[in-house]
Amino acid sequence: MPGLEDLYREIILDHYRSPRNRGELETPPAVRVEGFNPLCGDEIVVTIDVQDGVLADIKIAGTGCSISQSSASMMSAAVKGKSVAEARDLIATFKGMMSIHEATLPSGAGDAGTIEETEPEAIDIDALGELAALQGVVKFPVRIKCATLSWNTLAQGLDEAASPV
Amino acid sequence: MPGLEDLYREIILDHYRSPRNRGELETPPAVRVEGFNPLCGDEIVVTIDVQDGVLADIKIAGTGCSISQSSASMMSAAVKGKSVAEARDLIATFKGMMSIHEATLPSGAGDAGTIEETEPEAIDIDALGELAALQGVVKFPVRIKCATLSWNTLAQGLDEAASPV
Amino acid sequence: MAELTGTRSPTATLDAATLAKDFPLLTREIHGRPITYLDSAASSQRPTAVLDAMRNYDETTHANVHRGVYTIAEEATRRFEAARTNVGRFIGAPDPGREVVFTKNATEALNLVAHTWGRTHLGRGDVVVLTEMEHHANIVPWHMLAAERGIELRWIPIDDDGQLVLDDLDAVLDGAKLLGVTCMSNVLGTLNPITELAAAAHAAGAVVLADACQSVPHLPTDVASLGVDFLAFSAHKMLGPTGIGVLWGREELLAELPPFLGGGEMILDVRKDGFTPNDIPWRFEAGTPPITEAIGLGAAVDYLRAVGMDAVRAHEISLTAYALDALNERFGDGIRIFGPSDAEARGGVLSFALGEVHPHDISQILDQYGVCVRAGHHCAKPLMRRLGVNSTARASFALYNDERDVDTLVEALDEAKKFFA
Amino acid sequence: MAELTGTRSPTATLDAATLAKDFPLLTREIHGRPITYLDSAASSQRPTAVLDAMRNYDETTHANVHRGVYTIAEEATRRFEAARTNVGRFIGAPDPGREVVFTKNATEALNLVAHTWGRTHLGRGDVVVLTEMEHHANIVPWHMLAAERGIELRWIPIDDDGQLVLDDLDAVLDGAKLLGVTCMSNVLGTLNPITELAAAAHAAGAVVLADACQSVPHLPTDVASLGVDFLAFSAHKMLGPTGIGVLWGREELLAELPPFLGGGEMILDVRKDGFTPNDIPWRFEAGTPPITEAIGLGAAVDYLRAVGMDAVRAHEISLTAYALDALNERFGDGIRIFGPSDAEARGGVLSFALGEVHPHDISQILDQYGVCVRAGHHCAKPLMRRLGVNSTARASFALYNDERDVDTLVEALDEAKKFFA
Ligand SMILES: Cc1ncc(COP(=O)(O)O)c(C=O)c1O
Ligand SMILES: Cc1ncc(COP(=O)(O)O)c(C=O)c1O
Repeated sequence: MPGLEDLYREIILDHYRSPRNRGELETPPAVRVEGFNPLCGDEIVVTIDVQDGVLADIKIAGTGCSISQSSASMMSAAVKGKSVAEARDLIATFKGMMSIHEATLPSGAGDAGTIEETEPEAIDIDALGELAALQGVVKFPVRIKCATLSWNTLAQGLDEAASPV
Repeated sequence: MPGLEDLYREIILDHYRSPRNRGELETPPAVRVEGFNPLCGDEIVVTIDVQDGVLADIKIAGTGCSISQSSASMMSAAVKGKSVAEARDLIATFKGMMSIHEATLPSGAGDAGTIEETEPEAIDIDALGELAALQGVVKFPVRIKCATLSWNTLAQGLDEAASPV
Repeated sequence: MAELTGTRSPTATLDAATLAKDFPLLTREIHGRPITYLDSAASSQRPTAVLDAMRNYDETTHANVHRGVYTIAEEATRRFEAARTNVGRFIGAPDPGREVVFTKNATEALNLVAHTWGRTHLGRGDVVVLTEMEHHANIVPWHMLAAERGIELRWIPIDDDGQLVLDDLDAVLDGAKLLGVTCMSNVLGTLNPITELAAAAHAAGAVVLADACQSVPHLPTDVASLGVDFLAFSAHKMLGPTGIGVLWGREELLAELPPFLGGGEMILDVRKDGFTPNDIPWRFEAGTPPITEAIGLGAAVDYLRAVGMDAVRAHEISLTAYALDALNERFGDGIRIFGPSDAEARGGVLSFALGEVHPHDISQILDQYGVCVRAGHHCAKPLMRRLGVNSTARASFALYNDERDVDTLVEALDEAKKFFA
Repeated sequence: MAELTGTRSPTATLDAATLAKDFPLLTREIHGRPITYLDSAASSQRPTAVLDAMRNYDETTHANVHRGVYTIAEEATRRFEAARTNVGRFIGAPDPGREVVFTKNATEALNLVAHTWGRTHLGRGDVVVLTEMEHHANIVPWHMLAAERGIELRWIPIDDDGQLVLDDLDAVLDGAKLLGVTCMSNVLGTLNPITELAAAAHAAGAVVLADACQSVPHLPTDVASLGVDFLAFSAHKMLGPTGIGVLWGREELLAELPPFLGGGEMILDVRKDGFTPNDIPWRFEAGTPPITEAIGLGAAVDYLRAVGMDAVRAHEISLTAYALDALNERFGDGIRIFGPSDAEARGGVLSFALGEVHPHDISQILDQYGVCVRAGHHCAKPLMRRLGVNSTARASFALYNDERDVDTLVEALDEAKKFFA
């Protein structure tokens, strides 16, 4: 789609059309967390199975747009089998890539359209692998929440899995 | 004052400088009513002595601007000794003269400054005597409330005097 | 619903392409294409006449209202109060100078009723009836009151054509103290039978609060013949500015209500130990009101009146019919259009699901073609749940849209569909 | 109070006559004379830069905010949120994006605190401390809460110089839950020692709500160094548009407050049986916000920042000193000027009594000379009672006024005095 190459990279569309790790794990033993995007009403369900500090399994359910679905799918593929610590690092790195616009609202300056663009901080894009394809989303601020939805939900799930039952 | 001849007629200034029937009657037997103008905080006190359907005496106290003070003074002179029915007629006539702008807000038409001026209805200006001098106030809508303050207060006093104690 | 001035004929017409020239934003290009603005249900664009009226006020007349003796303060007050009367007449208010309350938006108008009327008339167990198609603005204030004082909410359901189910109306209204109902759904386009509902509510002893956000901009409105007690709407959806909404209320009802917010303008007297509230409508307008915005709303009303609300309505029916046909023809079973299938039974708001393509993605792709449609829950989450979706894409029309806009929409949707196939 | 950007030097200057050219209304004639606008404390005029910013937004970018994926909706959202951040920085907000709530005016901002903080923290017998010089906007909301839940109001008195009497401050604050205080009196011009008051209030366990309507437009403001918890002001007094005000609140305090009005934008979820409120600041912004107005306020802040708030303050001190001298010299005992006699201790607001001439008559006569001054109680009736008057005449300055305006005022007052002698 001309003009939208940055947003709809081929790999994103691939994950959207063929989502990985789709479904729900049985709870318990798995932990189940729901996340939702108030903007569009989309809901995502992340179930994770944490064993001995390792994210042994993860599944994704719920509905969403291409960005939220593919981000969730890529995330699941990236964290599955990783240690919880590694997963948390990845979440931080991914949110770092996205937060440039999420957190930093257009700054100071005028109202008259002259809105400063903040340059992305140095983040370890290499660590993200194919997730780096989602980088283009930052140019579409409204969609950032779509991309981060599953990640925020996973973070919450890891917290819950860590806390004594 | 150039431009304000209509507002500050000589007779108005005269009543302002030498207000008639100034003071308060003893209550009872007199009825005492207070009126106030929320715009400027001015307060007027009207005391009236009604006997056998006649407004035997009236006095005015309180503070106010030249328009409210002179209107009250002229009113007191005009109604003193009149029957209650005559006083009520005069109130109606006076308020008729004033209400053109007080009641009829600038009508319909545009917001863009093209505000219709409603022509005064036929009222019996002659019946008003020197009170007709206050006619110019209608050109200064904000001041209309100043001019009518004492009249509304008197009307309320007549109502109270009429109701069984 | 009878209208007051302007073109009266039900066959009145307007030329959208000519009117569109009055709206500066519509000359803008998006991604190199002319803009196709189809989101007027969220907020409309403003004609130059409205922008000029506000600018003229700001440049020649501005002063705070209601307090000044000097020339521009008096002029400002007159223009502000003239706007009030003008707006009141536009909706057929019997006493426009007293019954029109300026608020910051329709949401504040609805909250005003919940706070003032609600707090004086509703106690534990009292029933407020809403419809399943209400906007959050006519739901959340009642939820807040329910949490505070234990009132009960009842819901009039909708059928699969997006119409209110009125079979059990008397039972639903039984014992109700208030009916809150939207004149026109901002999602389904459904035009509700307000006159009938108001009569039934009154028979049950309930007062009627109508949310007219979507109807006042698009249909002739006459509060007297609607028979409602309160009516709320927003200027920014009717060619006017942001920052101002309207609550109309029947004089007898307004006159007995306590104040809402406290401050200047709404008082007659303030002492250390209490205060005396002002007369209506100022009792409900604490602080400096949206003055420039009232001037703008007045100008918007003038513009709409000059075009003629019958002509607006006729135009939007025909455009909606055209759009329904075009979408159904092009996408067949591939599109689900929510709300009444008959264009006459609805306003120019088309929410739809296009196969599996997510509304966000639809809107994003359409934007590449300069087409602005909204994607989301449209502040009607209970309705979304009823429809079984999280969100919809929504195209909505105003008097400046024409059939070419619909054609552009259809082509762009086709591209979106292909892209995500 | 340290300021952020712009001219910092305390000896910074501005050229009022040059700045005045930026304000279209100031070219107007009244009764054949150039206007002398001395009512900025009621509402200021707006420079072309502000009007242009709003017009530019309306003509190129308008769409409803926070809900749209398409280009202009996103641009509108960015410009709107950029204005929020901009305003927050202007007052030194530590977290401008989260701590600045847009309201319809300062009055709504003050009511918002009474409704949300007040209703969750105040019960029967709890004490709210106000000052005798508060504007009705910071009195009536507390009266309303007193009537609703039996709180007690205590008053910090003023002395004959128009200063707060702070001798018994600790006793007055003892047991208080909230101190509501104006940064600068809109009648007396008195600048209150906010930092000191806030420290004392905090020591007593009270939170501090500052009414900054008259200070933010005229002095550098830094919420951190003031030490207050909430701060309210209005755009229309600071070269911005009507229809928008600001509540700034400390992040921790705002974050724990319940919502105010209910509707779109302030929710995360709405169900038939309840709702989940949104994060701050949007939790407090129900419905479509004043978007164009926020853009205008942002531009006003840019304008003030470019001139430099230190320069504004320095200019207004010198103009006030000049006016005090000129009035005292001309009228001697014939004039009673309320408030502090030292120009450094006050803002550019001069309320006075001119012999026996009633303020209405003063204002009316002055208008013939093109001079706009306000006459009335200035929404401060408890203060009027303390001063022993029903009303005052009030001249107030902004950055576009200069000594010639004062000269014109003095001459016109002389005429008024003669006329009513
Ligand atoms: C000190 C003070 N507080 C509050 C207000 C109320 O401001 P607004 O009318 O814009 O809400 C004003 C202005 O009228 C004021 O001067
Ligand atoms: C039906 C309906 N009601 C209420 C509202 C709320 O209007 P506003 O956001 O202007 O307060 C809207 C628009 O968003 C609406 O469409």
